[in-house]
Amino acid sequence: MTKATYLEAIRQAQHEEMSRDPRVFIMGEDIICNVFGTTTGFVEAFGTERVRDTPISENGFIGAAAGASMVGMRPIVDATIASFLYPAMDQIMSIIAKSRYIYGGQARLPLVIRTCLFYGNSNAAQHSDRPYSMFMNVPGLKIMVPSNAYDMKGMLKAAIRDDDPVLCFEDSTCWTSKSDMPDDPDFMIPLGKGDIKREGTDISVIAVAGAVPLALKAAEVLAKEGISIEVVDPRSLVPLDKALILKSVRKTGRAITVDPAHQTCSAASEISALIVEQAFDALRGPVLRVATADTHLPFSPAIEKALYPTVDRIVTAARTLVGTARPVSA
Amino acid sequence: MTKATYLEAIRQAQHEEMSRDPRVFIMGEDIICNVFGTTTGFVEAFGTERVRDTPISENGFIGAAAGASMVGMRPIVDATIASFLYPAMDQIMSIIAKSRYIYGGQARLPLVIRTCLFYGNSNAAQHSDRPYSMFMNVPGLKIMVPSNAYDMKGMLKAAIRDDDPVLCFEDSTCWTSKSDMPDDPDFMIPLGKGDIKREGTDISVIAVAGAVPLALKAAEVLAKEGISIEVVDPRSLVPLDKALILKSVRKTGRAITVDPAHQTCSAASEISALIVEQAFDALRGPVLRVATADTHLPFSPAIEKALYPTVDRIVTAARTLVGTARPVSA
Amino acid sequence: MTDRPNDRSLEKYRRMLRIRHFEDKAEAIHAAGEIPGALHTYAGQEASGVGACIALRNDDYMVGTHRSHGHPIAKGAKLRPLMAELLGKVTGICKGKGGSMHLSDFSVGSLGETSIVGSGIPVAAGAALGSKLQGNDRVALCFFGDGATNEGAFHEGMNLAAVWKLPAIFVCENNGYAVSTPASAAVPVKDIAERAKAYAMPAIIVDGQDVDAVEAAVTEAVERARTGGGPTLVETKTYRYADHAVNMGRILLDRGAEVDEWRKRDPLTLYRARLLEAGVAAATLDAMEQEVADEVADALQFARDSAYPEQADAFDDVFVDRLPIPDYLTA
Amino acid sequence: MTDRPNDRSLEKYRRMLRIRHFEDKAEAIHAAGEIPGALHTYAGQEASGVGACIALRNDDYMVGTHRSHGHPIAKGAKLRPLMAELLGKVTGICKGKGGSMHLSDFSVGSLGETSIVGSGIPVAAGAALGSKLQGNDRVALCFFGDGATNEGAFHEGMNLAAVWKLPAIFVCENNGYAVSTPASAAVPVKDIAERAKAYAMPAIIVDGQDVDAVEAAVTEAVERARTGGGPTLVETKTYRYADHAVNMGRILLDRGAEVDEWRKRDPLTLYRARLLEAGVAAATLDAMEQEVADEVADALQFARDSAYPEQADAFDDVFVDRLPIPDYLTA
Ligand SMILES: Cc1ncc(C[n+]2csc(CCOP(=O)(O)OP(=O)(O)O)c2C)c(N)n1
Ligand SMILES: Cc1ncc(C[n+]2csc(CCOP(=O)(O)OP(=O)(O)O)c2C)c(N)n1
Ligand SMILES: [Mg+2]
Ligand SMILES: [Mg+2]
Repeated sequence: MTKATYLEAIRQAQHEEMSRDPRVFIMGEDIICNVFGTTTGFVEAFGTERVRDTPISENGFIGAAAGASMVGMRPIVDATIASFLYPAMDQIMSIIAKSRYIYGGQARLPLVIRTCLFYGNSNAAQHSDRPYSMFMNVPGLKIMVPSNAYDMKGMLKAAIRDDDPVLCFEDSTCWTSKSDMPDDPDFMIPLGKGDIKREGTDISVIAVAGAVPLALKAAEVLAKEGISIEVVDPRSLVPLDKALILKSVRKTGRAITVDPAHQTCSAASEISALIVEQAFDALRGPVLRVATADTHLPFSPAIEKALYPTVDRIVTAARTLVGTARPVSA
Repeated sequence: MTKATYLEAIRQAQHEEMSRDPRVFIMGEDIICNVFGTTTGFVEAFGTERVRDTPISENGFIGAAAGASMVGMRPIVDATIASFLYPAMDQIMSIIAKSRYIYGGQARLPLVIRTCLFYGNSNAAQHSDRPYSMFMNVPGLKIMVPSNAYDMKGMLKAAIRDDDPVLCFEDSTCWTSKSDMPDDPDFMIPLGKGDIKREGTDISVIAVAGAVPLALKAAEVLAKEGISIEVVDPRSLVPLDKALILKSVRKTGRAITVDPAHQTCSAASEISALIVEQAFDALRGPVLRVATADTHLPFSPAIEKALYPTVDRIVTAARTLVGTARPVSA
Repeated sequence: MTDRPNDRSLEKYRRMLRIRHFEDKAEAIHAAGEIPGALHTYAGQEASGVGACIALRNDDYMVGTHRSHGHPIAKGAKLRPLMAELLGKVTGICKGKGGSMHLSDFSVGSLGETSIVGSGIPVAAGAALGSKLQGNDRVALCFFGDGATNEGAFHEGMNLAAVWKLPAIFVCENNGYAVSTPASAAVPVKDIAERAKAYAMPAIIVDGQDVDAVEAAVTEAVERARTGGGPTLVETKTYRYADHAVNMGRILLDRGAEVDEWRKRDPLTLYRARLLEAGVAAATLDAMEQEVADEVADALQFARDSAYPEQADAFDDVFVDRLPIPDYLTA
Repeated sequence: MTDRPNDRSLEKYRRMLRIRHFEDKAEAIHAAGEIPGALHTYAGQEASGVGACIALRNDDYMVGTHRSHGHPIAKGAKLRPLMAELLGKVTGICKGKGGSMHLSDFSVGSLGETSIVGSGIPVAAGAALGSKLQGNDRVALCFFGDGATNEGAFHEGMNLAAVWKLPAIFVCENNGYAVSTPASAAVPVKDIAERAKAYAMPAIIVDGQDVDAVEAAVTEAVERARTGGGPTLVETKTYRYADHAVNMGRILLDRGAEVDEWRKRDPLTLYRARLLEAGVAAATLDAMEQEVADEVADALQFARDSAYPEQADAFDDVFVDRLPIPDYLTA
């Protein structure tokens, strides 16, 4: 057991799986120079055939990952920043999500597209997208949104071994957070299994990606006020661990969904809709959403930060829900 | 007052606005040959400069619409089928939705992107997308989903005169439905104003696009059983007439959201989440969703049709909600 | 070219016949309502598909388009599962989920016929990359139309193949039109082959009505690819007889006498004449035609006798594991 | 070329100086934490931007990239709103919403500096289409890098401009790298200019360190565009001195002595020598340099004195009408 950061967990998962399985290779823009540190030492270990810098052509190389996967390879694509998935949307939506289906199961597409949720650091609207919900609306793509290094490593290893396409969204606000790492080379966390990150009895807070650490901090604040928060981390959005979410809400009777994405048509909205549809009888109050305001993310740090979910906003929502709303502490 | 179909309404709206304003022009693939009948006679009326066939390059010509709009033109893009928006996602998401914002209001992008929701007719998964919800998740795009010819004409004219970018989703299941058309050349329905398509007292059915006619039929069936349905048609998804939806639900105390799109992260989910968040106190039961099953649309008509919302499914949901569930009639 | 008619020549003729007969039948039953959805026929372009695919090994890869009937047949696919697919039957090559635009038979190396214009090109580059990484010598061939070369996917796929020297062959079937838009109105170069220069890629222009010529051109490209020389763009100048899709209620584009002009150079007629000239007996060819007609009739019978998929099948093949079926479909 | 130094020559030098000084200051205060986010500097490429923009009329259009400081200054933008933007102030050219990657000043015809690689190219084609439809003679010039030419957006924008003969000028600033990736590893042709052949578009290769040469090349292209002759691709061979972005904590790519080699052909040094040679007094140039330094100091002071935007401003400029502000921000 040694500690590792979220970024290091990505590196380890990739390194271990590339060592284990020669069909696994990685490609993306500037991964040899290794901008974020998730491929350190890879060229030395695996050579430039299996560690490939690509031309700037997201639709081209993500489509090439699809083709390579169809003939027995297991590509990992590093698509850097989630906003760069838009140019590749055609291959993701029409080819990767649908090929297995339209060909009646003749194709398998074991590939992983990794990309980072790059927000909160004055990179302005064109670089700050958190677009996982749009991929949830189309069947055929598994989607993981781990919130800590441990989950990242276990899930990414599972994703690389998965026979279906997986989108891995890496929250940059979690990059430096650390976990203890198991030594087991087969350590894996299956996609589709959520995790109770903290048990509680009064309110279920279902939080996505970088919102999980915020929810945990909010839970601490609220504990001091006698409000007991259960923090539910779905970890993957497709498949979604509906049973875990519903069980928690049935226990607490109250729910808040927290999501760093824009609120409208977010994962938070989907989970709210699920709860009211399937656990209405257990609900003691509205399902509140704490998500990013439906405006673009501005460059100026003076006005960017407050648009995202914060500990305070979760605390306020929780107090409202248990009927103890008070002025928010600064 | 003369009757016109939904497709004819599109043609009329475009024709009137192009006649009225020389800045309006239209482009798209094969619009001169006029595949669906929405540009009949346009070349004769407006010439090939203003009625332009494009190379097959959705990102290119949708981006060109953005550029043309920035210099004072008012382009209408006919993007044929909604699945063809994916190749253009980069321009739609990063340029069209965000340019006004990232340049601090220096840009205006008065453009309309029209595209059809082409489903239910054995065109298989790559041609059957109904992807409006993914555009709802990104600020900066107005989105209209009219359900009848009257709304189509009034809203499309408003969209063409709007100074913001508008996506117009045209439900192919509504193509042949007819409405009486006002003669007023300035007949317009503002985006952001929903419509009560039928008043009722027991359940609010909030239906999107082609689901509205289904909801109206279901309401008739249910009326015979003494269940009174209010059919709410938001007509545009951005801006969304939240006040109208919430008012209806506060009146009836029950809600069903109906949407031809895949259920997960759909407009139906968003509206459910809105209702449970803001009208929980008025709710007498769960908010049910009737949407398309979260699988791809298969070619075979034997198994495609049942995946979409149907009158029966709405009827069943309504009966469940009022606690009178009975076997569904065939 | 075919001085001594051999099995290979006859096989080319047989595959072209198969495509033609298969589609004639499909068009007829589509008109009668037996095939749902749109039907984009390949009639007129058979030499392009067959000439290209015959230059491939069985284990080479091929990726195609919405105009998907000709390519898999050219690559050697059996007709029964293709016809069953058109009818939406569970015995179809795609279990009835793909239909007319997706007649892809993976068992013959056909990795997809995709109905989004241009979208097969990156996929083919990726299959070629797979071969390269696996160190085998399989090549990947991709068909697409003139219209598709205007898509960004074309550019990115070509560029990737060129910069990585992938074993890929890009076959542009230039039939002069994209739906109703003439290539001259959408492609600023006279020959699509010019576009290879943007990637320092060799290019060959070939008469797409001459199956031997196409075979020769593609063979050259395949050899280059197989021996590490990288990709080639092959432009086949060809023509589709029918409107963009058949039985649409109206004709999208009236091409007038042009169609008749092209019919004079029908690939099957041309090749039959060449075979006869080379000494093949007319009776041999007639018999072959009858065999093919029987094959098609058999395929149709098979398709008609087959069952439709069950509702639950709609939830299979999204992922490797079947999805749960929603309550409303089980109740 | 500049036999008789005129106002125009001096203006070119002034604009290059403005870019250099503006960025030197920006880099320093970025290092000190006064500018948030990433800073992509243009130092080394000034002759490319200024030579191209000086060939335009004031009312012509220009579209740029993430490397956005040089282009608007070259087109004539005032420095105060640009510097204020870098600091995220409400007086910034984008009201603090865009930042370093988006220093676009619409008042000088700059229609966007976009940080998604390649995405400006279709926009520029569209602006050119606007001119054509309006029947005016404004042209649209688009800057982009070598790396951007691998994007589908490049292909589609170029194709559209070519097939519609739009009044557009595409200026590829080939600085040899995309982040850490050398052009040779991503672009299979030696010269980007080759790519124009795919669109039957004329192309010019020019020394990007020589502002007069760039001006001449772009002037030729502008004249063609303005008189209905359609688009041109101009490739400026240039170099950026800094790493992809500055102050990143580590160097992404060590280019060794290459940087020093290029510095020997610094565009400002070269042009100063040419002006001196042509008879301009050193004192004139020194005075100009001082003026520019003062301008930059003034711009920084202005930026520092300016207020940050208010939270409510985050909801303005999504649409023409301001959005409502959510409760949690008003409470
Ligand atoms: C991305 C995309 N845009 C538009 C269409 C509609 N469409 C289908 S086929 C076609 C024409 C294709 O022309 P070409 O590539 O020349 O192939 P051909 O049909 O001539 O074989 C078009 C525009 C599509 N399927 N996909
Ligand atoms: C679509 C997209 N992919 C990747 C990036 C990340 N990125 C920013 S600049 C850049 C390199 C651009 O290279 P080039 O076009 O040569 O311009 P230069 O930076 O050299 O001026 C990359 C890869 C991006 N911003 N957008
Ligand atoms: Mg064609
Ligand atoms: Mg560069």
